[in-house]
Amino acid sequence: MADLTTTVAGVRWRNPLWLASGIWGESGESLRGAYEAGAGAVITKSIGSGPRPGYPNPTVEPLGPVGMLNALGLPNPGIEEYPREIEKAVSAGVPVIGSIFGGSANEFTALARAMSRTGVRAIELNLSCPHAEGFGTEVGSDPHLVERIVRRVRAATTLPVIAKLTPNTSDPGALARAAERGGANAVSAINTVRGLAIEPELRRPVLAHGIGGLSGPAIKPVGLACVWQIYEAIDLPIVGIGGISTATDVVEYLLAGASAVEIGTAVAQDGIEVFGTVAKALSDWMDRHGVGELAELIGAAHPGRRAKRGSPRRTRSVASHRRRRVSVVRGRSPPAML
Amino acid sequence: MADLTTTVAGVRWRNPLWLASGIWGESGESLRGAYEAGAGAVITKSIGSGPRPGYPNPTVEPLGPVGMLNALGLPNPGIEEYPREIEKAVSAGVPVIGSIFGGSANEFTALARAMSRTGVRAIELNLSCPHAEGFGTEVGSDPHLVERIVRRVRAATTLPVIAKLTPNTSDPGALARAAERGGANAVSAINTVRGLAIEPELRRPVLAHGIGGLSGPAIKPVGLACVWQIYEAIDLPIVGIGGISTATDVVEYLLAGASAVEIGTAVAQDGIEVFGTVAKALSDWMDRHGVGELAELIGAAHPGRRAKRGSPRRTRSVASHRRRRVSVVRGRSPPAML
Amino acid sequence: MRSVVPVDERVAETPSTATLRFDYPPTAEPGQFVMVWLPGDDELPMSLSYVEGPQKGITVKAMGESSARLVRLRPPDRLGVRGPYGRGFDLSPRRILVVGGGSGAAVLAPAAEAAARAGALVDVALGATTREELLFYERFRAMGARLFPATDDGSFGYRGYVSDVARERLGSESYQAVWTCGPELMMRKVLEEAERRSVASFGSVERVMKCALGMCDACALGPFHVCRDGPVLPGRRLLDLEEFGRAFRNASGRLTPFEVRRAPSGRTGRDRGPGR
Amino acid sequence: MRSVVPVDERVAETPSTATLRFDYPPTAEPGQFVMVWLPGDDELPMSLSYVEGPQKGITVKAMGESSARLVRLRPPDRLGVRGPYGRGFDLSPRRILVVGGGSGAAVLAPAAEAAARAGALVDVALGATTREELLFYERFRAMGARLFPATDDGSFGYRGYVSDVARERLGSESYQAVWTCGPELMMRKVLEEAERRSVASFGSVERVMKCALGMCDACALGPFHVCRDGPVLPGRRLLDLEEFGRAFRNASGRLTPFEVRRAPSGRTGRDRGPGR
Ligand SMILES: Cc1cc2nc3c(=O)[nH]c(=O)nc-3n(C[C@H](O)[C@H](O)[C@H](O)COP(=O)(O)OP(=O)(O)OC[C@H]3O[C@@H](n4cnc5c(N)ncnc54)[C@H](O)[C@@H]3O)c2cc1C
Ligand SMILES: Cc1cc2nc3c(=O)[nH]c(=O)nc-3n(C[C@H](O)[C@H](O)[C@H](O)COP(=O)(O)OP(=O)(O)OC[C@H]3O[C@@H](n4cnc5c(N)ncnc54)[C@H](O)[C@@H]3O)c2cc1C
Ligand SMILES: Cc1cc2nc3c(=O)[nH]c(=O)nc-3n(C[C@H](O)[C@H](O)[C@H](O)COP(=O)(O)O)c2cc1C
Ligand SMILES: Cc1cc2nc3c(=O)[nH]c(=O)nc-3n(C[C@H](O)[C@H](O)[C@H](O)COP(=O)(O)O)c2cc1C
Ligand code: FES
Ligand code: FES
Repeated sequence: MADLTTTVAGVRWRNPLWLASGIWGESGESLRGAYEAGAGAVITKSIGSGPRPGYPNPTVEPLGPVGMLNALGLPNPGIEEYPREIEKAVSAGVPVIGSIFGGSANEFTALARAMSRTGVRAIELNLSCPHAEGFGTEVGSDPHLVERIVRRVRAATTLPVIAKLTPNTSDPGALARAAERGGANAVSAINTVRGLAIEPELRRPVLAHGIGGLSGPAIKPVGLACVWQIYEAIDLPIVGIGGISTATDVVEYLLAGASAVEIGTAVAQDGIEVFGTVAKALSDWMDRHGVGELAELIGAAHPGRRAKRGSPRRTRSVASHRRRRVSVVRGRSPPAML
Repeated sequence: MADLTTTVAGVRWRNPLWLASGIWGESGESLRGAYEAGAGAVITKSIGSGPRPGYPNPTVEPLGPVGMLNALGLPNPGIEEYPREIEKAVSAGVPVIGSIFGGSANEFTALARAMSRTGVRAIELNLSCPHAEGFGTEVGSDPHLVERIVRRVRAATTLPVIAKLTPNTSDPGALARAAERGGANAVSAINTVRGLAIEPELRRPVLAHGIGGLSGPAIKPVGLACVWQIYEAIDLPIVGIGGISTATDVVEYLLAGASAVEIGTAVAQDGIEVFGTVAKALSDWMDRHGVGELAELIGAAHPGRRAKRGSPRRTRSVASHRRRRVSVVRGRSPPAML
Repeated sequence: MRSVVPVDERVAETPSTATLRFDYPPTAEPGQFVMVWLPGDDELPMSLSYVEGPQKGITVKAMGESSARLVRLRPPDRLGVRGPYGRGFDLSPRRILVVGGGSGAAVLAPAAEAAARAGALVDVALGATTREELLFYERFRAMGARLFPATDDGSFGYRGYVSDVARERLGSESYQAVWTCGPELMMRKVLEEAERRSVASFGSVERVMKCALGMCDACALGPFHVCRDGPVLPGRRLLDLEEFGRAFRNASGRLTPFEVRRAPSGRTGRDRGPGR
Repeated sequence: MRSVVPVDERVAETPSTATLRFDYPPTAEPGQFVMVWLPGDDELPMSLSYVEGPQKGITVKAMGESSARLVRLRPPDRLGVRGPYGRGFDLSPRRILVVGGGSGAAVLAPAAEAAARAGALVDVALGATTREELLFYERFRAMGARLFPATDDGSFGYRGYVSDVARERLGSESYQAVWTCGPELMMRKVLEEAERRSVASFGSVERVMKCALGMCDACALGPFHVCRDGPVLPGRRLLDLEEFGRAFRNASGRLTPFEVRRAPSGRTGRDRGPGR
């Protein structure tokens, strides 16, 4: 039987399949239910300073095999109320990761402090909120802000800090380096991809908020590319997210460089049983392929890593990696353009 | 019968359904074939300074209902050779748009000059090439470079210039404003979304180049969101691209703010007949909905535009639009976060 | 994945309630619901009050702003519809007591109709504030059900709570199943009585809904997600839940007690919180 | 949408050619091709030389670096496979002349087999440089075809061009169809002769392939995309194309003349350009 445990941010987790933030994340019973269904860890809904009802409906638009769009608007009961829900899960022994969001480094810091007192094992920073000081873009698309927020939070808590990065950027590696500089213990990627649906008959966006976030199968390639680029850019463990619903999806993320993954939208399609099913299928896959532990897979699709298979984490510089990848994968000199 | 003509960049086109760059774009016969199949205009493969074989195979990975990934590596015969192919289409009366790519403003300018002598009706700038002076990101993700390239090209040709923007950015509106400042006559969006596929059995990326570009149904919401944001940001006509394969897809893009669209990946699924089929279906849709001309649809999902339906293009400021959108769509004060 | 359909027909059922019929071909079962988008306004979960054939129907009671706007729609106004979602009633019992309060009859009627057509004997305890608010009285009659009406003001049938009528029925005859939908306090009483007498009982419950896909957790009720595991849930399970009949999660996810309003007349008001 | 499969079996067919069998269940027709990924190296279009049942086969001739590596694979080496793509042969004619040169027999054999099984009389003009390079000689025999071999060096059968054998056949008997695959100059001669005699003719052609999905234009040949409209195309249409037999688009899309090499012995070399 393959060993599914994984170490991320200094913590050992029973398996690498985590419940993504925003899914089954409002009630303590649900968090517990997801863990009982087989998740390796459960991440709370992103919690802010006060209660927020979120946007009016429609907040979700199913897009069939492509996935779905949502703009829930970060509904949450607020950091004062929510610890009651966490308590229900934590008291049952569930490893909970607390997700927080804010509009400034100060807000994140205060939230992290409060969250640290709830019994969670780690804190995930949801950096995908509009930048209060900027113009429409997300807090998390500005490397300076990312670094600042992570550094402040890092100083405010003794818990491991996971920075959750956005795919809506030209350079995921730069954001990851910012998080690493700020002192993050791990990064997770990706949050949803900016998207829109319009109802032609009604001549208006479907979601009440207009622009929303795309998740599900459509974004699996996007998440994989981000994880790949982040793995080439930093040395922290990576939690891969986006469009995961099967064991081979998980293996792809592991090979791209993830040490664990989060599953969100697949819960809509396959129910919470997806955790148990995928855990079993992953273990079977590993047995069938003679893989004893996850470390053999993590990052193994990177040419540098392929060359020294078995080592838990490469230490060579990014640049030497890049060179090596090109020559190993392509076997000829690299063309200059995409 | 609905009028399908549309005016983009000062040119009137017989319909808004254009062949996207990189599809049926290497041979003059193919360009002509696409026009005969019903396209309103045909865009050439992106042409560079010299011949390029592109990346080795695999260059394409089909992803089923989600779409596909490609990293062809901009194969093209080069600007000296390629005019022969354009000539075959232009001499048959086909409205050709010449796509060019380069690594610097100088290269773009030289290419634009040469392209201007081939009989094309407009030039599309493919700004999605790695930034020679930067670190891994695309030329087109830097607003300053976009502005500089567009301005130089604008000065080098009398033809209309269409700046093709990338979705791999935190702020599509900022890129569009840069293109507008540079003097573009229109913008088109989107190019492919950064993506990756990994083969779990072989523990390596499928595409020889590793990272590729996602296209097809998966990116329709992404393209719509970019067009929406660009429409809110600038006053130039917009050519919408991404995941279009049906008449209602086209209507959604028109409503989001596009004056024309480009169709790429759908050609793989539905054949080149997609142009004729969609043109007919679009015309039927308009008849059924009492829409006489495209101007009635363009941007009509924007609340500001909805309020003054019938006017060809709004003139109010972006800020007033934003305010208005919020109040009209949501009917209450705007929550602060996504 | 969402259809926009014109309202084909509107039937005023009671002063506060109207049925809207529209073409929506996906097959559905009695007890399932759809998400109904009133463009430019909210999207609300609505049980299908007509489930058979391509023309479906919903029966809406004006409660808040959005449901009031919905009730006022007229052909050919348009609706967005997605679904059906959730799980409906087990239609196999042959002797059924249906207990409906207020707009609860909307979801019970098509289920009772299907059961009756399959040969079940159906008794219906139907409650409302006043005579003209009794929903689907004629419809239940037309399917051959025996009716036991109750009104708060005594304008028709028993004067008082429909749960009292239900208790009386359960004492007088032996039923294989009790189905109920209405204010949660009413449902709790009915389900308790049924369970006490070992009659299988099912309640159709409401919670705030956003995704209707079993992911956002808005509709969490104990270990259940009403949008996916419900809306019809076994009384046995519901009665185990401390929240049931007492509290719901509001739009921010905060557990919020139902307020029970008492009208000046002294009649029981409705729960604040998810509809009915 | 891509399968990675182990090679189940390798059969050395000639000194330069081997057949690789692998499990790949999608149904295919004779004449269709798959894209074969040699991991870490190229992905090449390969006709299916065995199309029936779940175990498919390709028969590869070592031409350049990638095909040479492919020929050297052994069970359980793995391949990536996607497809099948393109259009195959019309199997309805009852009297067929098959003209194969070099690895061209790979695509002709399964088509001839299917036609013969359906009752067609099949004659096969099979050419190669030398006796031991004659591909699928025994396989054609086993399906009941009459064989008319030709070798450049005269080591077996007619000494000279297989196109000459085809001309002789077309003069001696009346065929309903001619199928050919091989070097394009050879095919051009065969198709011209067939058309001159008003025999329906079809050639399986090769062009550079990248997407195999009819979009990237790499395989453009006049108005056709070989990956989608072909690889089997009517001789009548092929002969109209100035490029056919003369030029192909290289990987950059540039129209490039085929080079015709002459070996010291004087025998016709193969086209440079897409395979065979
Ligand atoms: C499965 C299900 C089936 C239903 N079937 C019917 C039916 O057949 N007929 C009928 O008349 N009603 C039905 N309802 C109730 C209906 O969805 C609305 O709750 C009701 O119409 C009141 O909505 P409102 O916005 O007008 O009222 P308001 O007074 O504005 O809302 C009443 C309260 O309910 C909450 N609420 C209600 N609906 C939602 C929602 N979708 N999202 C967020 N919060 C909400 C609000 O938080 C508020 O506290 C059903 C509800 C559910 C969950
Ligand atoms: C539809 C089709 C079916 C085929 N079926 C068979 C078959 O059954 N058996 C067989 O042995 N061969 C077949 N081929 C030929 C095969 O795909 C290769 O062209 C051949 O094996 C030589 O490849 P190479 O890289 O080893 O040779 P090289 O000498 O490196 O290439 C020869 C030339 O062909 C071009 N070329 C060939 N293939 C490609 C490609 N995929 N992409 C880009 N350029 C290419 C190159 O530009 C070069 O000029 C088929 C080709 C096509 C198009
Ligand atoms: C309905 C929904 C709600 C979400 N809410 C949050 C959230 O509160 N905080 C957060 O960081 N991410 C949130 N996300 C993003 C997910 O955690 C995840 O990053 C994304 O959906 C991609 O994964 P998937 O394709 O498996 O769904 C939400 C996603 C969905 C679909
Ligand atoms: C095979 C392929 C090749 C492409 N080549 C180019 C190119 O040369 N230049 C360019 O600007 N865009 C190129 N694109 C991007 C398309 O023009 C288009 O922007 C993108 O595919 C999204 O549209 P779609 O979803 O309709 O395919 C290419 C896309 C594909 C799939
Ligand atoms: S409404 Fe989202 S989980 Fe039920
Ligand atoms: S190989 Fe791409 S069009 Fe044929």
